[in-house]
Amino acid sequence: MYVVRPVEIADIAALEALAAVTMPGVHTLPKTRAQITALVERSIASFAAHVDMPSEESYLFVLESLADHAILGTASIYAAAGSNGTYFSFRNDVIQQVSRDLNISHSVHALTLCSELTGYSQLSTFYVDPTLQDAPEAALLSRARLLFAVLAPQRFAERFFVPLAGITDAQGGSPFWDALGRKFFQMDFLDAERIIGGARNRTLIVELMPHYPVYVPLLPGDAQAAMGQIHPSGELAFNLLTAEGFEADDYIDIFDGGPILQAHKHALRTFTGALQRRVATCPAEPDRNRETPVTYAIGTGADQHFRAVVMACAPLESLAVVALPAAVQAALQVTDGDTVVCVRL
Amino acid sequence: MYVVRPVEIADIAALEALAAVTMPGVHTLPKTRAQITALVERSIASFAAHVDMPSEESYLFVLESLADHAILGTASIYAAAGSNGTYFSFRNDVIQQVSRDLNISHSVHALTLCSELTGYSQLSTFYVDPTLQDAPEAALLSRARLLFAVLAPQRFAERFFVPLAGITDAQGGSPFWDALGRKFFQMDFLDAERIIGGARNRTLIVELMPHYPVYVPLLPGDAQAAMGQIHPSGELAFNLLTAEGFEADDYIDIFDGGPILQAHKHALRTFTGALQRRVATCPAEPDRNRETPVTYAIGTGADQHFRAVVMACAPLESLAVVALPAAVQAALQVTDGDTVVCVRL
Amino acid sequence: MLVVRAIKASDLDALYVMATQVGSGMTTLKPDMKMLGDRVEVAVASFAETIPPEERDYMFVMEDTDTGRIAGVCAIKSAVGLTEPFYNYRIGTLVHSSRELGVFTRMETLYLSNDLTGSTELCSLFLHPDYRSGNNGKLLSKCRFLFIAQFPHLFTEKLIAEMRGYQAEAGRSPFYEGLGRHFFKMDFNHVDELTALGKKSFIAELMPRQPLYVAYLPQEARDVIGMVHPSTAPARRLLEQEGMHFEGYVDIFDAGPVLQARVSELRAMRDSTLAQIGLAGDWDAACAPETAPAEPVLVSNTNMRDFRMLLSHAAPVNGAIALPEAEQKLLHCHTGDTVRTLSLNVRKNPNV
Amino acid sequence: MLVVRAIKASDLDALYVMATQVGSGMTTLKPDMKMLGDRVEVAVASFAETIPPEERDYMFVMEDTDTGRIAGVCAIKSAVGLTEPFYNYRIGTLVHSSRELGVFTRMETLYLSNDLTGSTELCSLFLHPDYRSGNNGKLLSKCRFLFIAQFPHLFTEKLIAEMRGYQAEAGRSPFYEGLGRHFFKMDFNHVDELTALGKKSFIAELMPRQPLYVAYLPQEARDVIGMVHPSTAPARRLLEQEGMHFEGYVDIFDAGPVLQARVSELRAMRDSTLAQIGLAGDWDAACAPETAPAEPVLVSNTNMRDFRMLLSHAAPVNGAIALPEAEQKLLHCHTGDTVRTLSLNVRKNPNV
Repeated sequence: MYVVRPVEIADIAALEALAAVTMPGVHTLPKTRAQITALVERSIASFAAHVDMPSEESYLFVLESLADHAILGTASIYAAAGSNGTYFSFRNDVIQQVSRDLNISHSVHALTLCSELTGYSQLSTFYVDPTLQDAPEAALLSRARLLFAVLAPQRFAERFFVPLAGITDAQGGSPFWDALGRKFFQMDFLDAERIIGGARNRTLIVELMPHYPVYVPLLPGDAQAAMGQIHPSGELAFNLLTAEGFEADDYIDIFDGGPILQAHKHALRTFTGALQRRVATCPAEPDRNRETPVTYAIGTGADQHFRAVVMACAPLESLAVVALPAAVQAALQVTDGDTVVCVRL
Repeated sequence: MYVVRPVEIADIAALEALAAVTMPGVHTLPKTRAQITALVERSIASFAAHVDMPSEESYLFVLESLADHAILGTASIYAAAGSNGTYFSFRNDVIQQVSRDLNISHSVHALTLCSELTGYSQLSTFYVDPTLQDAPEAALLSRARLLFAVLAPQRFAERFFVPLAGITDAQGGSPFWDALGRKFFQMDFLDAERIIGGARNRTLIVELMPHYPVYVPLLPGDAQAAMGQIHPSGELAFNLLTAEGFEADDYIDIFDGGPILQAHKHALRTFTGALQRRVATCPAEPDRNRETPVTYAIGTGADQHFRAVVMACAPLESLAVVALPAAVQAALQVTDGDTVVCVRL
Repeated sequence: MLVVRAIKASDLDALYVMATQVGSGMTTLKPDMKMLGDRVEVAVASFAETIPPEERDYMFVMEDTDTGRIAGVCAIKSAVGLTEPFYNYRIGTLVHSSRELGVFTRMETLYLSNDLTGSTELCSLFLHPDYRSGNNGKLLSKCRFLFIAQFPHLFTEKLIAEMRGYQAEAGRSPFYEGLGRHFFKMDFNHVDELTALGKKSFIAELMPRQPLYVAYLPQEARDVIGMVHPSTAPARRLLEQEGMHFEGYVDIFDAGPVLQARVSELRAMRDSTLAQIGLAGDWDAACAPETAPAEPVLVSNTNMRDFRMLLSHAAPVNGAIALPEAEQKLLHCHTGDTVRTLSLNVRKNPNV
Repeated sequence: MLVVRAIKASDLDALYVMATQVGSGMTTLKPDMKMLGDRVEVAVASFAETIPPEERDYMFVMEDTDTGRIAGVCAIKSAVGLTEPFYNYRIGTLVHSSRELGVFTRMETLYLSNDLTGSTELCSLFLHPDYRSGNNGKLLSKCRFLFIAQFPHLFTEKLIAEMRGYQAEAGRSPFYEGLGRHFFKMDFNHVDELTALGKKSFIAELMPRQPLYVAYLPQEARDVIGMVHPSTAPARRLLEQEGMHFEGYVDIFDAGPVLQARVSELRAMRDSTLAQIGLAGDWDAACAPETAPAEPVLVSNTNMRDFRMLLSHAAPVNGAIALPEAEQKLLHCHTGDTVRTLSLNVRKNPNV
């Protein structure tokens, strides 16, 4: 069995190993031990904090195999993007050009630098071991962040977004960057990402990036083609997120043109489908004959005690309790009569 | 008992009487018999049409008292706003102004003429007799449009919006208009509304309205105060719609600055809470002792046979059937074994 | 001899014949009898001063007095853009700099503007190929400056002239291909025709209205911004000699430059002088600065309704000009009348 | 007598004393020893031509040779905005028209721009109150045009001068109150101080970047766009006489006008002449145009490193000027040397 739980100091070494795996794009784990340690400490402080309004908290989760205590994945969420500044993105705008005399009406697609995503909660790093790519645990890890938000709504915004890495070529170049950012930054894509540290909230973005809409038809073909395209490594995340209810068409990244998925929490399945149920103890091998079992993500805890696991059981819609085997109760650190939140995976 | 149903030719006289009641704002019933007739005919054609993609259809509903067949309210919905043009609105933008050296960061509020609501389904006219203002039938009438959209999703867009009339003074003047539209149109608010016929999809809007964002701090105080404010007559509609899940902060009307509420259908309670249930016949007086009864809007029919009523009954969540008294079945024109859609009011 | 004079109603047929020779590229002189007739009517009313100054359109023809043939045409429109929006792109500069990164980027931008609304426009210059020799082109083009110097109160301070933009092979406009085509989805020629039909402002509705960085355009389009069609280069030089300059406004379709001047800074305003027809006094003549014997001089009468101008070799000396009898006749002038004179060619200050 | 000359390192103390008299409003001349010292150093290097042309800052002082006292200062900055963005609002026009409604609305717009980046700037003009009489102000302001005419190759074609904008009672700027204050939320004086500290570009980051309709501003703010402070009106007139014009650029804070000129169109470029010091020939003298006996003339030497200029009453006649011995001395010139001359006052063409 696997559990998703808040990161702990003891996980630092394991995270370092994960970070060594190539992860493209802007929202990955840092590479140095010092940076990882800072990240873990910030997460621990965030889980421990008493939060009234989402701010600079950043929550980091790990996926642990209970069999051997191996860390097989990690995912994070920022309480409020750009909280110490502004989160910049390009908004996909449609500008209407109408000529009545010529009876022509064009919709022109344009990109506008905007700060609308500032203050949204931001799903960030997501990495799961290749052996689990197709397992329900991948979905659990991605979903766990939102489950935590269901359990601790005051820690998060009403809206969520996720930037996914855009496409780059074999040399790490980005056709979108070459057509846009390069003209203002006068440097290569990777150099710019290095300097800015993957951030999207820096003053220098206001200083350098265009303040006027970029008319898409004027961009070279390869840059247009790259808009909203995900790096192949992000496909799993993309599929999980769109299934969750995230929408991909409204914003793209200002650097590589990668998609930014976003949604109001009311549009997310984890929120709309979350069932709160009392825990009941059940036999280790529950009776599965009654109804076709359903796979659930089950979570509990609104702070550092947050835990989430996957479990198949009969549909819970018409039940007031959920029967959890002892092992699951142990993994979740709950007992008879406690409350858990369950979402169909 | 009251039923909401598609308008019929026979309702024209009743609508004319309703139109005589003062209804402020841009999305009201037309005043002349010819215009009302055209509207009714268009609605009848729309309900009868086989629709693959929402387009120029416009659906008009009436609230009928089954006791005396009086028409006590009306509400409409357009399949796709601006379908023969573009639906213009002001988007509420936040423009980020940052000065690192001065360590100042301002969020400046600006209004941008946009066409993003084009193609959304638009809830329009809503009027209910004052005697029913506080009755569940008011909510039923408002809700019925969305219930119809649940039953006939292919007829509507994924997103919905509702413009509500903004505030005007005793002389019919609009402080928002005086600060903005007047400078470009060079005429009074009411004259402009008359000329444009309440439409928001006309080429002359592109010709005359500003193409650049309007910085809100530069508007006079009374115009700023009018932004997003509803005309007192729209309060009922506003409350019903926000309870439904509509959000009011993103767009305002380009003429009077009134709020435009909008939402993705996944965020609307009618969509997320709709339960599809088989009809079962029940005694005229159902046993209400088992559980606290809940008030439901119950609807059926994806075309001209659409009907919706209000009914209180035990919670339906864990039931596969809904027991309907004969009178309700008659009002809905359904019978044992038919399917209806039920939403908590 | 050649005289430039105010157009008359009776010139319409000759004007039409000339318009058939113009070919594409000049949108204000198309062989359309209705359009030309309307225009001549406005021009005649302009010289007669029966319509308000801002509606006037002063049209001049160059007549070969030996044959009575019309050899060329040109015009001054009092004010553009007062009934229909007059669009240009204005080239501006935006600097993007970040001290943190040590980046200082100077970007050219295009702004869709109606800034030139109300300006006086020089336009519709056409010289018949048979007459393209000697100083004829100069005479025809520069006559307008002398007219303005004579009647400056009739014009706004801002004077403009739109120059035909650069075209590559087969009339292809690299600027249009790089910008306009994305928004019109039609051929440049079609756009050009619509423009000729007076539909320019409606086309402009389809152009991007937000400021546009020039760096977004392909190199080929950037290269031709403000460049004239090769055949227009001589006409451009003539206007520049008179004090008109490219100040950053270009045509929205082909990026041809708009030349501009303040009327008060025109060479004709600074240097043209009035002179009485007659012989100069001995002393004046003796002190006259030495000039090349055949230095040509533009000479016009001072009569609005019957404005006439020619090129003379008589030089004005201290307020007098010994204009030959034949030239006096062509100007409808007599001894003792006042004429306005301006050296045809520019004399540069040798001290800078 | 008064002579204007290139500044020297030894003028620093006197410059500082003068700066203490300037008061608020001139941001480029503050009594700050470090800033002034740096500036004088650059100026000395500029005249010595030891720094690249675009980095130069030619600073001139007016010296009272009777007392050795410094009576005034002025400067020419070779190029603005090359290390830090140089912001202005540009006033443009947008027409909104609908034939259907019969509406034709001409709207003025403000565009935040860096268009003047790289221009040569006239700045830092200050004349000590004790010397504000006669032609002293003209001499001090106009010396710069003579310098430019002598060394035009050192300057860009675009010349600008920022004029102090209109202020109401107690230094209140109606334009700032109507626009800037909404975006800065601080007093105009504070903004002014920051500007003096060279923070102008950072303040500009807070200004609205999107084009802005002037009609959005309160009437009081609209009224003062392009208006100078009353005390600056005479300085403005002097520059306009030399060919500088308000072309629609204003200060982003107080909307004071920027005057602009093309260097090649300056009166000094057109009309200044070189002359050899010495007596004119008889014949030349006899033919000299009659001028008022005391028509003052600006006369400078032609020496970059030791540029000196004064006001003389000797008139150049056909390439010669009979400059009095004392004035020759002040210009560090001798008989036979070449000087540049320009009439102090503008002679308007009487014929237009």
